[in-house]
Amino acid sequence: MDAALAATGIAKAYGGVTALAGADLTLRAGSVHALLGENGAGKSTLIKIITGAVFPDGGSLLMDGAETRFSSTAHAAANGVAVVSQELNQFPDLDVLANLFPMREPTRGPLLRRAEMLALARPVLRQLGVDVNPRRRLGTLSLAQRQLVEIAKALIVRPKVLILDEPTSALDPASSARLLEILRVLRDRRVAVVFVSHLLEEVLSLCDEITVLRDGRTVLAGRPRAELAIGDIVHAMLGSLPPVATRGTRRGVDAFGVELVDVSVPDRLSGVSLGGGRGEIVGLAGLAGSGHTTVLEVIAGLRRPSHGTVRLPDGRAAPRDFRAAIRAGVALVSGDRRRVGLMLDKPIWENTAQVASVALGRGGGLLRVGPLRAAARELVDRVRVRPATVDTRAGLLSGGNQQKVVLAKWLAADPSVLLLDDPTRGVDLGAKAEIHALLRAIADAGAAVLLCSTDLDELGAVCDRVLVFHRGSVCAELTGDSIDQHTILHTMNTGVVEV
Amino acid sequence: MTTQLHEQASSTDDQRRRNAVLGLATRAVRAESSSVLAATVLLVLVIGALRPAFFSVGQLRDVLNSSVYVALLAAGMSFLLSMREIDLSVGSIFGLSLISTALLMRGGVSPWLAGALGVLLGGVLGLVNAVVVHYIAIPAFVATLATMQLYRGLAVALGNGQQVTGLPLDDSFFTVLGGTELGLPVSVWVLIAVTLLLTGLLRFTPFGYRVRSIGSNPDAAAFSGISIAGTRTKVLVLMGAVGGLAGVLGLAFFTSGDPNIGTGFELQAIAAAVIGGTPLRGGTATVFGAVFGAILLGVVSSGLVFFSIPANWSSFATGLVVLLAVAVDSVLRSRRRARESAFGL
Amino acid sequence: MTTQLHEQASSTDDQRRRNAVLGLATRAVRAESSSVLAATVLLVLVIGALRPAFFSVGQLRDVLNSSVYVALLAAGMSFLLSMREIDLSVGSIFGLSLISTALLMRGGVSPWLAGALGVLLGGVLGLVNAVVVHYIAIPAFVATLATMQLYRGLAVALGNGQQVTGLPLDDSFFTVLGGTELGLPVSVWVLIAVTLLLTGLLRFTPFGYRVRSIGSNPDAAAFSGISIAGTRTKVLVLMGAVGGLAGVLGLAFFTSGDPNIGTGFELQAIAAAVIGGTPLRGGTATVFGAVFGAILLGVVSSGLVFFSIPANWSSFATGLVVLLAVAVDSVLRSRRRARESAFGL
Amino acid sequence: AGSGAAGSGGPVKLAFVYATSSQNPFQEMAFGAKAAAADIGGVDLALSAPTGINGPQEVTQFLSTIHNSKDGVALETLTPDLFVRPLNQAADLNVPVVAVDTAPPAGTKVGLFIGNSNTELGKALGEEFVKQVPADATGEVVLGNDIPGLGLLQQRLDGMRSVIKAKRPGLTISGPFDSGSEPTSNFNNWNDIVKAHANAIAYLGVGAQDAVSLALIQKNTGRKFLAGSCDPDTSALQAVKDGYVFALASPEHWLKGYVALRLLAERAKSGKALPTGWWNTGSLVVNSANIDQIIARQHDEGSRKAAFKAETDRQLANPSGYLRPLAEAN
Ligand SMILES: Nc1ncnc2c1ncn2[C@@H]1O[C@H](COP(=O)(O)OP(=O)(O)OP(=O)(O)O)[C@@H](O)[C@H]1O
Ligand SMILES: Nc1ncnc2c1ncn2[C@@H]1O[C@H](COP(=O)(O)OP(=O)(O)OP(=O)(O)O)[C@@H](O)[C@H]1O
Ligand SMILES: [Mg+2]
Ligand SMILES: [Mg+2]
Repeated sequence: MDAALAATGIAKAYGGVTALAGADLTLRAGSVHALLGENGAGKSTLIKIITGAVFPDGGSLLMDGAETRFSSTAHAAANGVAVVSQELNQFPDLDVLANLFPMREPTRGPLLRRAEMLALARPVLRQLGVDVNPRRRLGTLSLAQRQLVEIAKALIVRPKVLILDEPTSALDPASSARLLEILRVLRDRRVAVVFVSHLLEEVLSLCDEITVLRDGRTVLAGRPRAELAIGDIVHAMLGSLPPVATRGTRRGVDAFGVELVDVSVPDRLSGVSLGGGRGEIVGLAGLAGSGHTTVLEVIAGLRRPSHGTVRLPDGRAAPRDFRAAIRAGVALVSGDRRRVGLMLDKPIWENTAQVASVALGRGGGLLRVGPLRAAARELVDRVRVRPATVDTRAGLLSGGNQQKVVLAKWLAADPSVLLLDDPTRGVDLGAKAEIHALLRAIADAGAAVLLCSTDLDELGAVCDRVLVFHRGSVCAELTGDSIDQHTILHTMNTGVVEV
Repeated sequence: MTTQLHEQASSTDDQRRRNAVLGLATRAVRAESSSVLAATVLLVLVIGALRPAFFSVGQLRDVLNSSVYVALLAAGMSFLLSMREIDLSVGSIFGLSLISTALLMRGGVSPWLAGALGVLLGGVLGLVNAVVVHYIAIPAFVATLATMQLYRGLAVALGNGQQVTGLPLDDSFFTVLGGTELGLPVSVWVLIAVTLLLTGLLRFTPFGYRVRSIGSNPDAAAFSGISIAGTRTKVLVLMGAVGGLAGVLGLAFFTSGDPNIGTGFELQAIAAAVIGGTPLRGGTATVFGAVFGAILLGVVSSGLVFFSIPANWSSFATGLVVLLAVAVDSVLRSRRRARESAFGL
Repeated sequence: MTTQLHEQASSTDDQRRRNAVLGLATRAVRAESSSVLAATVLLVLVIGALRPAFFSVGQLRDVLNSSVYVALLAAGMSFLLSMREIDLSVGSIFGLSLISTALLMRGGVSPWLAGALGVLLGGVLGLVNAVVVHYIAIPAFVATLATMQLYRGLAVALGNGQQVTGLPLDDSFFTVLGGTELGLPVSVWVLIAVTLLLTGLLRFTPFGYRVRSIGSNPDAAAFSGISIAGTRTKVLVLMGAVGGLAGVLGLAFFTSGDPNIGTGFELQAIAAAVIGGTPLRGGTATVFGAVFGAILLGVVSSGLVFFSIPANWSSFATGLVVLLAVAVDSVLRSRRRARESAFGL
Repeated sequence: AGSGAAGSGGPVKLAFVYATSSQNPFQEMAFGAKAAAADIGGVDLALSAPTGINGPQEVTQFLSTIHNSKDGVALETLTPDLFVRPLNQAADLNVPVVAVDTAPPAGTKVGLFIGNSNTELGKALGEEFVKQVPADATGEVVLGNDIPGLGLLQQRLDGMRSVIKAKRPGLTISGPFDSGSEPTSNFNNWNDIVKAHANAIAYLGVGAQDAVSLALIQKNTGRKFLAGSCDPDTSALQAVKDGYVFALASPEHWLKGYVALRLLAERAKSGKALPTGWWNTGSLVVNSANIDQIIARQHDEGSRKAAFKAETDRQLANPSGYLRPLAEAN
């Protein structure tokens, strides 16, 4: 098979940071190519270079055998190379439809053809299971929906080369499955697909070839999937053997933690009662809209229940506004890091100081840069941010590392109730295991931990219990060995536990 | 589940089709900031109830007529604001175009040609702004603050600090552009045309999408291959041309050129656009809203005159009424905003 | 790889310690916008070279002295801009505080007490702005545009449209605050103190971090438990108090109250802050930069006097020189910007 | 003020600082100042003014000027009370200063004020108005003020009001209302005032723009009413010529600038001491009788100079005839 697109010897350095040091990637039509590597390995940078968003320092790009260099992603798209970028490049104030056709709107004369745009978008959106009015303002969509819109934008181009940078990190299992199905169809239509993901099982179920980057170099170049075992891949990524994820020994719930009694939120929750003890990690699972993340919002004071009571570990009723909740020891880690998590133009240390020292004023009335940076260094080590310098602006970090900074800033607040909504979105295998260990340590130290995750394996890996939501109420409680991906998935779809 | 989803989708489709007829109209009105229109109407009604003399056709026509210049500038400004830019030189562009057109006429150029050149000059002044912003690499705020003085200075210097009079007032330029057609001043018709045109440009052309895209997320815009500098240049030129047009209309109405004309229009135009619903943070804009915002301000200043406010209290009263009018607008708007509450996971 | 990382970290540590002595100073200067300072100095040198009379101690002191008011307003404005807000009423707060203080004095209140009340009044006016923004739920731009007129109107109305004269000029209030100490006007010393204080507030307190956090990403700030409304209120009150202080200093210098004083200061203050390096998009601020920006503008308008520019061209020349000065600043700045590549945002 | 710079050889450095470069009245004074400098010769005259009326900025420019133009400065300002310290500073530097147009503030050592009487100016317009209406006239007269808070405009209004009240007691006087200084807002405000006070027999302003707007309103509506104002701007003169405005009271700005600079230049050149007191340069009523002559006079700088020559010669030859104690300035 001929290479549809071949990138060789791509190099890119940002100031002193080398993002890529001679990376290669060869794509073939009709093949799904997995691009793997740790956080910060250079995957996104390579993709940005291939699609013309970033200029390389060196290397060459051949498309259908001819030397190419795209001047922008629009230029790339016009040549059949579409990209779903990791950090959603979208326009929250515009409607969904406008977001689907940047720089390539169909026109008649000087005017847009909205009808044609709609006609082009409908089938793609439907295929992806996006059921939103295309005239809705994009900013009002959930992260998952926005992610799907971003994918739709790439599919509409009918690309010859489709590059997806962690397209599933925000998606629930059903949507992911739908996407993978679409990619399989595209493969049959002889599209060259690049797929980046930190969910190895998902990748391996789909891909035909694998390229692994480490520290900006290609360490495994386009090897057929069949030739590789998981261990080889992980070894190539990490340069060592994978850490073994352990659920840890479940400790008895030694104290009262958070509690919801008969809580209802109109259109979202109906009469939910649940509890999470101190020292316990409770998973919340459900389809999008089933109400499981609403539980987090209710505890955090972001949403007022119309009925019922919510109690925090100190036994008092949970505050009804977010800031009071934070002061009472609640932490809320969101996977929507760029919108609500980070100050992208600020260095890491300012981000990690934002909750404890800045919002809560725990550092006293005078903040000195030195101690803040020192504290940040410690946190950065704890969550394994790379590069481990605290002066890097958050926006310049790789996606996974940005996510770790969000976690770090909440850890700094030393919460007694830790609420997590996809906290490891885009975090690599190794770091994920360490974060899981960290969560366990936080629980052991006496915090109540509630975890929502679109990664069902993650629920299995860390949770002591998993509560499955269906249409606004808890339909099942899974414990011990019954917490596995298959059972959770079945339960959240049907509302009943398989017997 | 798939079935369920499809059902849902098709019911949405149905609904959409059903509403198609009314839909466009209501959507247009809602998108185009009905709240400021409602606040304006309310204000007119209140003033009219208290001072019936205000409630005459002639008076309302005069209010419209006097709002035209700021309204035009505000319409252009809404483009700029929606891409997170600002142009402080619009008042001076207005003045300089007006003076230059007057001088051209006095110099013997045929009035209509002079008018066309005036609009062109406005565009050129906008281009100068764009060039300064681009090549000196400074924020448009600073660049246009400087050109505001520069252009105003030119308006003073060109006319040698004097008003320009002695224009051929019998020419069709003055009688037509300064006159009335179908019950409305011609300049109001021009405003209506420009408003529709700019709304179309903003809503129904790729250019309009680019403008709002940049304001919504400049980084994503650059990532998507949208040329920020190019779009900004076009918008600044557009703004300049609209300012030039306003100046030409102003000349046709006032029939003489004063170098100070349009001083302070920049703030009024920005205020009108913001009151109309175009936020300073960019991403969205409404040309209609900006125009209504200007009319609202016009109604305030016109209406107050009917209450015989002593000169020393007029500024206080103006501020107060603007505040009240904006409060009404805000109350009307907040009902809509409540629907799109955005704080949550 | 872990070793390598550690090496890197410790070498960074070393370097840091080595630079610790110089570091703070250079970092402070760099962070606090050296480019506008350099541009100002350059401008002074150029004017001084062409017109040696400009280069006298007295002249430079006068430039400083007359820049104090806009500089103070710009310093406060930099806080607002860094949280993506704006206050157009500062010129009127300045005027109203000045007039009220003068009226109090004429009414027999002891001058120093009247001065304190003037500062307090400024804070109250800022609070009024905050209340309007919060409860009417309108952008600060619109709210303060209205209160700008409101406060100005009050200044005119309170003094009954007259200047307030006949103050006890022999009082220590006028001799001290309007006088000179250690070779510099006292108001310049006050400016220096306020600049240091506000810089400290901005850089070393949770409040300052909150302000910049909000400007950097309002959603993330809200999601970190920072109260946007609360912070905005504090900043608007701070701005008002600084405006009040400027008004009191102004009274001490001018020794009489003119109701129209400070008209147009709002744009100058914003311009000074932006020229000084506080972007309108928020997130960062430099109080020093804002103050230097105001001094730059002061140098331009003072310096031009030394060149016999024909009156009709003076506004043009002012605009041109501002543009040149800003261009120099931009060139100096861009060398720094090149170092910090801006991708990834 | 200090000693003259006579015999120092090079050109003497004088300055005229005025309220704004962009409005006609102040420009007239600047023209006068330029003409005086040219007449004397060997004068390096610096003209400075803020772009818009801006007291503090004018203070800044004045302070620069006293460092630069050490042989003398003529200061025209609308906000004299802001200049207490700057004027004392000028005195400390031995820079002679002449106040133009508005009297120097109390607490300063400025001894010479050259200006018209704005109260007289208002009265003159009032008298001219009184001629237009019968003694037993009834009805409403509406006054407008371009810039509320500006002292000299208030003086004009007060003068006008006193005459009308005294001589036409049957008339009721409304206002003054804010008429706005920017041309479009001035027009809009008058347009609305005229409608809100539709039955008034006269509308009187105190700035040139008022005449322009009131003329345009009459032209647009076809309605004729009595309109009068002050200051002879080009288009205001045109309004008189077209018969829309019965009179303009002109403060003869040009004369003030001329006399001030002339005296300063003579002092600097020949050491001739400045007189002290208020030099009232007088005012002129422009009406249909003299409008053509005035329009011709205002054609350019040369025509002004020629037309004013007789008057300036007369005044300069007989200072005592025009000088009164400073305290009487109004
Ligand atoms: N604009 C930039 N300036 C400086 N450094 C950058 C910039 N963009 C990326 N980097 C650095 O380049 C390296 C590679 O980043 P990249 O985003 O390609 O990683 P990635 O493999 O996509 O990681 P992830 O799995 O976390 O998404 C990282 O160390 C990152 O910090
Ligand atoms: N009985 C019920 N009570 C509450 N909500 C219900 C019920 N039945 C269905 N729902 C659905 O749940 C949705 C509420 O979604 P919510 O945002 O709470 O879910 P979520 O888990 O947070 O979703 P996401 O993952 O998209 O953020 C409603 O749109 C509604 O359709
Ligand atoms: Mg990445
Ligand atoms: Mg949710």
